[in-house]
Amino acid sequence: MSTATSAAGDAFRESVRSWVEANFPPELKDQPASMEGAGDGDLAQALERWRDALAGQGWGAPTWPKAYGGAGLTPAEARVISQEIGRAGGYNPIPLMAGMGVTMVGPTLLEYGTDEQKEKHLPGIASGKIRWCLGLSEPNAGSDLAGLATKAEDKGDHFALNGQKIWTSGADISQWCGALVRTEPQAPKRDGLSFVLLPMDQPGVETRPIKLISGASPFCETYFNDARAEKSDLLGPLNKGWSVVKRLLQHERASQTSARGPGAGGKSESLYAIAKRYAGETADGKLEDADLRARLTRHLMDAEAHRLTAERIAAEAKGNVEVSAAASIMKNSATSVSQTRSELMIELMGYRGLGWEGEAFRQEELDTVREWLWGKAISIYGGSAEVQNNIISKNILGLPETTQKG
Amino acid sequence: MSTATSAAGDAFRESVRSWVEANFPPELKDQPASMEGAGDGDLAQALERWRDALAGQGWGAPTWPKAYGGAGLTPAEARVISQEIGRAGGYNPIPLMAGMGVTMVGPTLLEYGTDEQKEKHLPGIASGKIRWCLGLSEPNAGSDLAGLATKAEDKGDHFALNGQKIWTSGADISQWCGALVRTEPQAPKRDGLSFVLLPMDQPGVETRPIKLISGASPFCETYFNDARAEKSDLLGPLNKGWSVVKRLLQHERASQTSARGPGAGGKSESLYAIAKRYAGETADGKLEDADLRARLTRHLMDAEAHRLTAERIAAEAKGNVEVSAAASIMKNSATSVSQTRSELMIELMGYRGLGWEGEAFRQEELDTVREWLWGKAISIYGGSAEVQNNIISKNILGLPETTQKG
Amino acid sequence: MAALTEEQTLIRDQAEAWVRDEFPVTKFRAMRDSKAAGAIMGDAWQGMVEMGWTGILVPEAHGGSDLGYLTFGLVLEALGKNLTASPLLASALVGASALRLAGSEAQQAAVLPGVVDGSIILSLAVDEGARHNPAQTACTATAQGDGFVLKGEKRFVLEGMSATHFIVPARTAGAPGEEAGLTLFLVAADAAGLSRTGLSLVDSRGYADVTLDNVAVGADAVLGEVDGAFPVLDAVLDRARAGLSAEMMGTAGQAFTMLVDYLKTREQFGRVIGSFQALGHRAAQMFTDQQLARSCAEAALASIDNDAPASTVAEMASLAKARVGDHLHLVSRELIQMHGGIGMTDEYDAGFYLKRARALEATYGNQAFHRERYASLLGY
Amino acid sequence: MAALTEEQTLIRDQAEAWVRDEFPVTKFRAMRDSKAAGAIMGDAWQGMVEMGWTGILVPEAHGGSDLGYLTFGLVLEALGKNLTASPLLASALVGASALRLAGSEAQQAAVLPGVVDGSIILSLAVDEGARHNPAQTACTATAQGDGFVLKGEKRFVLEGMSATHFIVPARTAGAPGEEAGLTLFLVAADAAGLSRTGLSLVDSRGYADVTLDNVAVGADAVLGEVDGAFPVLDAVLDRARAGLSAEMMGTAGQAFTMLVDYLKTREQFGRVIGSFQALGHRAAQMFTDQQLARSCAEAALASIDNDAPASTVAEMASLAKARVGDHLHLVSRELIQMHGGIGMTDEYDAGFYLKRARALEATYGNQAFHRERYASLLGY
Repeated sequence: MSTATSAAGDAFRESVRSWVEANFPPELKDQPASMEGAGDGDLAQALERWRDALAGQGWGAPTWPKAYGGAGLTPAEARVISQEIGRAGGYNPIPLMAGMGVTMVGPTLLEYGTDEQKEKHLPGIASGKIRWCLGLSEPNAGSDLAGLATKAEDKGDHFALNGQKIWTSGADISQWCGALVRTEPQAPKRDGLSFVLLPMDQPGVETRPIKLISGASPFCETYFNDARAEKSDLLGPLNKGWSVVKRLLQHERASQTSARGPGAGGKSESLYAIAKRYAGETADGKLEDADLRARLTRHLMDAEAHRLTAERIAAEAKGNVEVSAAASIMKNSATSVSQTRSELMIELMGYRGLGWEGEAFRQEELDTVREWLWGKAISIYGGSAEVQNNIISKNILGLPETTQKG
Repeated sequence: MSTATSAAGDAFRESVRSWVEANFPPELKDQPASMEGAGDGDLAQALERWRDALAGQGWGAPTWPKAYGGAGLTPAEARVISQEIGRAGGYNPIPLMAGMGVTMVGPTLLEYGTDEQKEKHLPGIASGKIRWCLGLSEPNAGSDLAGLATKAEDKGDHFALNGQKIWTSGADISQWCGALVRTEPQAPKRDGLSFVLLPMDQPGVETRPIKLISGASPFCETYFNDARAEKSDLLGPLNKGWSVVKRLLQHERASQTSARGPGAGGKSESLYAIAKRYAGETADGKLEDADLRARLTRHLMDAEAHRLTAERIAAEAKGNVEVSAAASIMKNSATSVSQTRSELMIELMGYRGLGWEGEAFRQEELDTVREWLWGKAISIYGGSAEVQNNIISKNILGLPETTQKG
Repeated sequence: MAALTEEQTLIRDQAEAWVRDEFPVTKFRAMRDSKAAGAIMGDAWQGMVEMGWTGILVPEAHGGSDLGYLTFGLVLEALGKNLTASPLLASALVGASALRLAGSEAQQAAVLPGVVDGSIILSLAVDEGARHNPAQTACTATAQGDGFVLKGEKRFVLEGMSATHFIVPARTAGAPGEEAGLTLFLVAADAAGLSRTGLSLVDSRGYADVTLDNVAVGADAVLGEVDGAFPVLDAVLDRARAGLSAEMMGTAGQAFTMLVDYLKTREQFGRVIGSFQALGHRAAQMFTDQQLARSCAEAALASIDNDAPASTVAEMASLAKARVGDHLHLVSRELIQMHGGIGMTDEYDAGFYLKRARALEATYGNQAFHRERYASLLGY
Repeated sequence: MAALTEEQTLIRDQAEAWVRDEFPVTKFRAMRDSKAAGAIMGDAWQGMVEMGWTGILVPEAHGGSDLGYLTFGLVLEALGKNLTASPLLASALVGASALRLAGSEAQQAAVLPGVVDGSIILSLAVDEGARHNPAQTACTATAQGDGFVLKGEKRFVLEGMSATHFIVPARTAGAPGEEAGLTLFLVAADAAGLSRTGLSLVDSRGYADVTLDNVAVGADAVLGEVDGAFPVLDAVLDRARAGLSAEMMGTAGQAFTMLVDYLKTREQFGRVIGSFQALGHRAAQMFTDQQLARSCAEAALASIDNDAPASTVAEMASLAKARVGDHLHLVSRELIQMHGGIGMTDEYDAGFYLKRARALEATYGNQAFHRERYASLLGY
């Protein structure tokens, strides 16, 4: 259980720390991370400088090979970089700026891409200059990607894409898209799919933002009308897109198990303090609402159990960022912790937890409401809770195939 | 909502009351009901007198036709009889003495039986003199009765039965048995089954009591070795036993929805008093264990909701003992209330709720433990909770057929 | 549904047809998008008056039909289905109940006919904090001359922008936290010193914060006993809770219908998703829960109609509000989950039900409040 | 399982092999059927001593291996799988912990070697009522000459019939309910005035009621501080709770293995029942819960090995006991339900797990006790 830090590790940490001290723009200290980066002029410039400095070190995607814009470091070393940046009150903006690039497209390219594809696409991701979106779901294929209908017709040197994608996060601000498309209409459902990469800035691509129950959202509907994807941008073999995407989604699950957002982690440690503020406390310091208190305790225990499990899985994997079978468990556990926390927040705030807009409510109260509503998506996207349970029962427990083919 | 009692109804109640006053043996007052009747000599004699007196009125099965030992009364009148007997501190022993006769075999005979069959079998049931058991489940066919293997071979005037039944409640003390057997081995699973009646006292029938996790039980394994069932005792058409048994099981569910046993009803009203005795109370009279108290409240609300639902269903049916679609809902609700109550009892009693035997424990503590263990069967027998959920989703909600055929 | 009289069946069928034909959820959506002040759906209110619903709890002497709470519940359940927004519950149930239980004959004669014809809209301004807790009332009423001067803040008042009169519990004695010392006042919305601010909540209804800045009222503004209003306030609230439970059954019922319809039509993995057993079992459990919740709501309404003792009505009302609240919560969450992505979009109606569910839950005490109250009423 | 050292892996594998090969559940069944006094499984105890498990928490100076609580937990988890009955936890974990935390060097030297070689069997006699509540201790110890006289009743003492010595918290000051005023005593089972009665509980283990009828002990029987034992008693109990959580993980793990195996082999409706999605999802949820529960149990053991502050150990121990308790409860109930009728029969092993689960839950504080304690420790 003790983490004996090697002398070499200490030296690395020190070198990172002094680099961060020298390069982190002080005006970015404790600025909130947002998907669009800082909106304001000065901050935006500082953020760009910071991005370029990090990219210069290959620290946008530190575990990637140096040849592709990474730094060839170990996952443990990458964590040291994150920790030291966090220590300085900052964050690494590149994974956010690259959209789905660093977390999903990049790792999949490293595995399935040709050398040319890696050279063409990875440096742009690692530098945070090219933002990627993903075209996977369609209106009639949500949890069931094998039912996709978007077609890609072979036009010699390129494919012509026609169809509609949905839930393409950040499509309206992305430069590139990875899309799962049907290249062989006759083949059984999942056998005729291919994974192609295409630029978003072309006449055949249109995007329309989706308004959610929580308000505006990063999601879009994306329409392909003879959109062009080069043959050289086919990732993995023709008609084997299913395997590529399965891997892609494992990377997604792995990146989702940390229960960020309104869920567990630092914030939940003081949930009972918030509860006391809204619901009051008894003379002996207990939360006034005994029924709420009992449920709050169960939630805090679940949140702590989730946190300990994430630690344990990391320790067992001895630092390798292995996409493990644990991903489905952790996805569902993170979802449950996060959604329960939001529900408890709404409940304990009473009417103040039901404000939609207006000055009668504090900003954090309005944020809590939007987070609660948005949080309902966590058990739907990235493989719904039901899909994860199918995976656990079939792949982990080895229960026989259900009638479902997913 | 008001129950306007008619003048005729009042007169009927009065006549029942005076009959009960005249005929109920005072020594039976407030004696506990048990499946075997009173074990003691004097009480047993009184019980027999009481049984015969009731049977003489046709009140063993008051809604059955007079010709078959009933009294031709309405369900509402039958309830008046129960109420008046209860008022005198007694109970009607005939339904217990007849085993599965009054509640299940009888109603099914009335619907499917020939006149001869009704004449032959119903009076014995209505008088409480013939106890019936049922041979349905088999070791390899629990929830799935269509998978039965016990064969009945056509021997001209009779069938020869071979196979093993399980969960034949009271088989070792019953005189007759209704059994679901395979008469057409080639037919698809549920098409080749027939329902036959046979006497238990014959060389081809052997029974072996089953010990349960709660100790001794009324259940048996029953072995047929060329057991004889007369052709004239085939109930319903040949190879149509499935329909007969479906109806039989609906009658079973209907009789199980009252959440008797360790479950809801009178006893649960003082659950919190028991809890206070074991777990203590605070200065302001609240149950000391706040977490338990919160769960106790949910349980008491569920129990009350169940009770109100039973009342509502009865009111909506305007007194008809219709075997309704509500049976599956009420079965699962009753089960849940009953099992939760037992779990709470065990929890609140602490170690005193874990005694198996011995003088260190009060009898009601030991009873509570056995009831808790026995109660685990409630969600299994008479159509498991899962089977009821299948019925609700398919038959009531109209969801499409699952892959399952049950 | 309980065994209904012919009249009740008629009223229910009429209400259901009206809601289905005249007030589909698109009307609620239009009102939300227009951000209508007061959040009354235009012609809905006049229609309700015409159908006599505003008079269901008003004595015949004052122009009502006096048909009782179960009947009112049938209407509310129908309205809950398509989220029809109106002050019907606030005025014709809660307000009318307060007048009947606490008002003098003269006060009833002055107010109730207006409630029936819709010209008077009553609203009980009870909560002062974000969480329901009537005993915590801090708003004061100080005797002055023949009358009183009211000072305080009432928060999240239902239909607070459309109300013409507020029923205001205020403290004439005692301290916040005590049940004794409360008095009910009838205060006109246009009284000097009274101001209100509309609030925008997730369910797009017409809530308001109401400020009473030395509002002077006459002695005739007192409803019932001075200092002793808590029991009658609690009785009014129990009627409100029972009525709200009926509305919640309607909202939950429609959500469940949408859910089951979706399970029957949506295809994934080459099959209609309702054929997946895990979903089917969850639907079956929701249906079972619905039946249990319905019984509680109906029993609460019936206990009032049957003149059950106040403690019984209180038990039943808390049971109903808690049990129906849990049910609505379950169904509205599952509505989104089983719809998947589409359920998350604003274009689809599912989100309306989720949002309304939470607002309904918070109103007049949430589930935790009523479980605690139920335990206290039973004495443990 | 946590990242283990080579030595820990070896001990775990040895323990698992031993349990699997030498102590299948049939041995537990045989012990139950024989109603063996003290409920120790015959040759099991000697085997445990030989394998050195009794010394895992004993310093090397006193003949132990001092390998720590996580290592002990690995052994307990293996033993939990097949319900192997022995005084290992009571003596070599709880008893040894008490000696190490509270005993003087001389007391440790006198007792611990006997714990290691199995000749001394310790048991903490803490509970006096049916529910765990150490602060409620009423048993008194009155000073007399150099020593004390103990008077009181200890109930449901683990391994109470096989123990050679009891560790007895008794009140030297204060009143029941107060944490101050407790002192720990080491009392030989054959001391004059001590009597014990075996109890038959559902899990067929060796519990006893112990009566102390003016038992005189010398000053050297005091473990630790007079009047100030509560913190050390709590620390001992937290070690007991963490260890018990590991045993519970073993019991739950085996129950879950049986359940999954059954789902893979039992056929109904022409299909293996594990292919029914509703059952598959419930199994998936149990597996997820198992992973969360395991982390809590391991974190509690590790926090002790890592010398975390007492308050952290307390938090982790309560988290583990509550969370693992809920998990075991879920799995043992589902084990019966998914087996259907066969699971109800005494011939089948499922019932053993259900019964043992409830006894384990009740020991050293049930889930409700530890949720309450967790909330108090966090300060709300």
